[in-house]
Amino acid sequence: MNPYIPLLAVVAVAFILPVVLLAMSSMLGPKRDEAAKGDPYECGVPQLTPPRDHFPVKYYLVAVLFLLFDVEAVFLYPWAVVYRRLGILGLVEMAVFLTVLFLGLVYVWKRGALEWD
Amino acid sequence: MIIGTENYLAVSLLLFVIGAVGVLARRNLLVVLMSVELMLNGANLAFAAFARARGVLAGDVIVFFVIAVAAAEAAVGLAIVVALFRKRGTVNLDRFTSLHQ
Amino acid sequence: MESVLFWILSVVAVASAVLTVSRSNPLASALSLTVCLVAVAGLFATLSAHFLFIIQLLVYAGAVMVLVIYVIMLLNLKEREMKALGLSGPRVFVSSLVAVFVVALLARAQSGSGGFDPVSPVLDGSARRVAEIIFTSYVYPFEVVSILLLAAVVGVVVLGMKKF
Amino acid sequence: MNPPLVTGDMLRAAIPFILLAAGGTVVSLAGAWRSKRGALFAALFLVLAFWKLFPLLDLEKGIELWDGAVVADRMSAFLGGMLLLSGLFALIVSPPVLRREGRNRAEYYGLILFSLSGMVLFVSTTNLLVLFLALELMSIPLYVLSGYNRGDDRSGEAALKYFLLGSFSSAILLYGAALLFGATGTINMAAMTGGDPLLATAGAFLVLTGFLFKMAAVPFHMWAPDVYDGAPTPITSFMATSVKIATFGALLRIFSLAGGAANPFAHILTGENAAKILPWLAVMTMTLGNVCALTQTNIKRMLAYSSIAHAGYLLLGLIPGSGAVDAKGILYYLFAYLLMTTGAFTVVIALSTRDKGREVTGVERYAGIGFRRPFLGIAMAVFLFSLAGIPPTAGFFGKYLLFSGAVHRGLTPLVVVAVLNSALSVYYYLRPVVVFYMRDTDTPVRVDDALSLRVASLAAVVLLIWFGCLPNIGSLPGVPALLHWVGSAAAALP
Amino acid sequence: MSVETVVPFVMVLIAALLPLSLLPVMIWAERKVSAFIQDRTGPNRAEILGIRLGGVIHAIADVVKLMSKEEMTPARVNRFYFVLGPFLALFVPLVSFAIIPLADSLNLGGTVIPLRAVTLNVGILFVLAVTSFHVYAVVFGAWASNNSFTLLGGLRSAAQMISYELGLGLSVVGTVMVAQSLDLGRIVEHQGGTLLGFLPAWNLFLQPLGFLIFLVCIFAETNRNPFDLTEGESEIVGYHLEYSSMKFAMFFMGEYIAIIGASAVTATLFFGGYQVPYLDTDFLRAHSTGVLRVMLVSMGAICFVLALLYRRYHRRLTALYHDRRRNEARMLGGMMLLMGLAAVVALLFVSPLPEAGGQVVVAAVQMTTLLVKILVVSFFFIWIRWTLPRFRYDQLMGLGWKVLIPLALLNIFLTGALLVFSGRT
Repeated sequence: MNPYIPLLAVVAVAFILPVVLLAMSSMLGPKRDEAAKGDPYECGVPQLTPPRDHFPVKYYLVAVLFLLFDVEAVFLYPWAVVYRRLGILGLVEMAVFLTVLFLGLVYVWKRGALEWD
Repeated sequence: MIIGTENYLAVSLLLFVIGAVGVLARRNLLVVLMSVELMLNGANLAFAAFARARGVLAGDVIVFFVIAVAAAEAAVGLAIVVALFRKRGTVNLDRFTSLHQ
Repeated sequence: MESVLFWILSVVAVASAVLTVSRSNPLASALSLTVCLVAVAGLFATLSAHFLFIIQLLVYAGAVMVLVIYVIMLLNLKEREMKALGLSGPRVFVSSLVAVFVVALLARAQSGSGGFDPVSPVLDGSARRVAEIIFTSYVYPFEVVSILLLAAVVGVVVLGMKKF
Repeated sequence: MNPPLVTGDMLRAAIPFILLAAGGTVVSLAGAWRSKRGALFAALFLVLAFWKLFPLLDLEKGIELWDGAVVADRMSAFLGGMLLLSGLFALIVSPPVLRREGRNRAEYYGLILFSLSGMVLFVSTTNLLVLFLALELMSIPLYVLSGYNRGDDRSGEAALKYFLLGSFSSAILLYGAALLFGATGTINMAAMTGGDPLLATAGAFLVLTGFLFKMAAVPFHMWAPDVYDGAPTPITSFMATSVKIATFGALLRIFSLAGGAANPFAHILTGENAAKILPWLAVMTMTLGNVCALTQTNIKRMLAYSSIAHAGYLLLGLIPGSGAVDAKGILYYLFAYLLMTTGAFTVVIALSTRDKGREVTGVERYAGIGFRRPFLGIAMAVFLFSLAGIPPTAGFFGKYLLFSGAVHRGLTPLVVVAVLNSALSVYYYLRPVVVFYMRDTDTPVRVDDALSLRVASLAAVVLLIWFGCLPNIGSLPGVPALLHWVGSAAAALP
Repeated sequence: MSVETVVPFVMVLIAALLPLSLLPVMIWAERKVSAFIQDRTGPNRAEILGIRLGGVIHAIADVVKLMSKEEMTPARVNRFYFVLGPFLALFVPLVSFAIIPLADSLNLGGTVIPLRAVTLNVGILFVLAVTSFHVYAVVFGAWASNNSFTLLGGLRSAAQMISYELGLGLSVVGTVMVAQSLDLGRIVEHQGGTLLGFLPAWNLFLQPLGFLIFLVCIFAETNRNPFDLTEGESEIVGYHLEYSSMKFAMFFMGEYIAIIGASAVTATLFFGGYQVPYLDTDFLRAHSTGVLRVMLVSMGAICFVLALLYRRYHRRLTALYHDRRRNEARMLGGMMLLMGLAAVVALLFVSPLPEAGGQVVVAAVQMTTLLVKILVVSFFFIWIRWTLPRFRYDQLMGLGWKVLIPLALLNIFLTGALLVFSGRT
């Protein structure tokens, strides 16, 4: 358990700092409430579109592909650690895995999911 | 107080059951998806605890594979939810009734 | 020291799990699920499964939840709709019935499961030891997972791409 | 720590999976290059897999590799063969539908191959980890395929429902696997003995629940009608047949391991109170499947409820009673079920061309088809007779085998219920035939007489009749030859 | 309070405070270097009692100013997530500093005490996990400020960060394969000796392609120059539009600490961390007294030179100004003189060090080398920012997916093949 106690200590210190900064700024800063300060900033123009309408779904596709390729990347770390002990067969195993992963990337590339018009 | 395997099993069982309740009771698709993730986490915790109790590291290997597979499943699930949302504009399960007869 | 940490982490995990299921705002559910995942990662750490601790943080809390929150942000549900999606009466009753039944069954099963020695970190789940097992005796599932991920990629693109 | 060396029989055992996975990859990539001949490539890979699977059929001793991850014996070869057959039917039947709706992309066939590779793996493993991976590899492409018609909301809803229930059931199966691992300390079901009885039974029960979800047995069947109705029809037929074959195949392998009393699944089969669960499940599945089918006007939903009823009959075979699990009866019945259900759906595809955006699946709309399309009429009649279990067809022979086996094992009350159910089912199976021939309408439904649809239904009809009643003629295998294969496959189990 | 508990406690303090102390230096360096590149003098006005230190006081003035500005929160915003965004933006980079090994572990009488805050045997993955948590800050910040422009900005920046996180993850695999461990300590130990005689065995030379991909990805991860489209003030709206005063500052403090963390990780992975280029730990420990003498001599020399410079600067100042600025040079000059004398006096009294003392001196030397490497890499960050133009968004995403990920896969395969065929398995 011992490696995790210093980790908790660092996390605690890292937690305190932003809280302190936020507390100090809310205490020190003046508070003059005013109508104009309330509405969102759009270069002075009153808000044109309601804030919560739909956005291009293209961003979603990048996020999903990130998840799938991240999972494939995660498989590489344990392999890299024991790679030397596996020798040539380790290379063959990972060659198969990497080709399948690369074919996935080629498919996504050719299908145009990575195009940003 | 020594932490026994039963304690870990109790937590994993609770996570599993809360997840199951979420899947059955909630009408928001995204929350149902998250509840399934909860159930899988309960199972993962049970695997890790039993691996320690039995001294067989295969439990950890299974958890590693399950995390990978659950991520792929969540990706496809969200793809379905987004594809549906784009057409119907809602994620409320009760509004999807065009299949009922 | 371990037992204190275990109790804190389990209480946080279960509490945030309950929050995930009960909150009406999906972003709040997503955030509490992330907290629950980090707590479960901590529980893996108390079990000395160091490799799982970091993989859970990296894949689950780091990638899956980013995608879920990303989709919530993308779909950005209207305020009105969020309120309507709370727990619905009859369904809650049915599911809690089922839950009680499952809990009773499994608790009874596990009550008999004495005889497990206390969880001393006898088994060091470090990356090296887990990796040795994966890449020698579980090579076949390793290759099957690559095919599964490819199928998921193809599936996601078929569902996601409009240019059909 | 020396890495495993890849031996000859290792390749032979894993070759079907490798071929299907490679096929899926190649065909999906062809989709990216906008090729229109996806079905052809996929069929090529299927035939190649068939050819490679054949030598495994007469393998006297099964190969078991990597702690039970892959078990290649006659049983998995026979089940693999049936799965490939249902895949082949899906490939033949899909192009006309896809061309009609302008969605003929090769990824569709790639996903079918991926799903098939998952199923082939699902039926040939006793390792919990590989079982879970195969379950996911089988289900994920099907979730996507059932949502393939993006134009029509019902298909999206079908995908959603199937995904939610599918992931819920695989989470339950995984928790059961965790309990089994905890009770016995190993993840190879063949080597699971002893361990804490309560934990083992709970684990086995949860794993069984996961399977029951997949085969849509009664308490967990709510998703099936909606998903079968919403999904594109070729996918519905592929799901209805191959997922059931894979689920029952895997259950056969797991229950056959339960011979030893210490096996966790033994309690469910032979334990005093636990053994009542399966019979009740079988009875409820049969009756509810048939009763609901009575009131259906939509032919796809009727076939969905009929497939639930057939799952009930198959569950009958799984109950050991006084003897052992009736593998032979189940395998033959699965073969017959595959042919009749695929055939029925093929005819439905021919008749259910889309007008005004909705598929025409109301039975009344098919009035007078018997005269306009005599061949389709006769084919549908044969399929429905076989589904009802009327003598000359394989459906009857399958039921006969299954029920006589159950009687031998002392389950006569269950058999009585099953026979009553079959009698009840004759009514709703024959209603479409009546509509086909007796009624006529001035606005006949547009029929898609694509050649491939006719070839598929002809093949199904011929096989149904052939393996229904014909003896071996010379070198041509007849019913006895099929029974021999089925018997040898069943004997391969431990 | 035995050594086993004191040293880790000190290490945690260093890991927590080092980024904070480097923060004002970074802010000052950013302004000074950009001024130097654009041929202007940069900040030199703010002064405390006449001490200007070439503009470092500006950084402190900034923090005070931002602290005292008014907090404007737009209406109809869910306050919890509005505050959570900047909180995470500062919290996450601070944690990433915990696993950087500061010096070789001391072994005093058999007990080995690692000189770093957290000894995780999955070091690198912790860094990657932390960078993936950084996306949350951006996402919450963008969504909570209830403004469609920031939402779109947040989407864009999150998409960029996660795409490059993939490249980052894959490029690191090469170093893990070479060092056969995920633990940063082992990776730095592995970079000890020399390569082909003249080169220090840094991963920079063993993994050149991996280093290139890593550097590009780390730039994108911290939204730095070629990739800072998301908060390009001039032409496009970033996700932190609605934030004012301290919350806005926290986003930027978070970014600078992320830069320091990133340069620390780059130094550890590719520039041999705390390894002094040609002198590995055992050599240094053997000659610890000599090392101490060299350190004192060099410190003395530097102080005297500075004292001279300040004297000359003081003469120029008296000619120019007649106010407080004059005495700054005299004060600093005097201080430098004192430090030089102290070094010379210490030099006379140095005696052969005991075992523990020697290791502490070596640890100090190694920490300074690490600090120098961090500063060099941070300088590189700043230098790139003020020289390269900004990428367009589609070029940026294209580079991430279509160039970096295939290259990283190729790098993994090459490293694997080389390791096997070079027979060093």
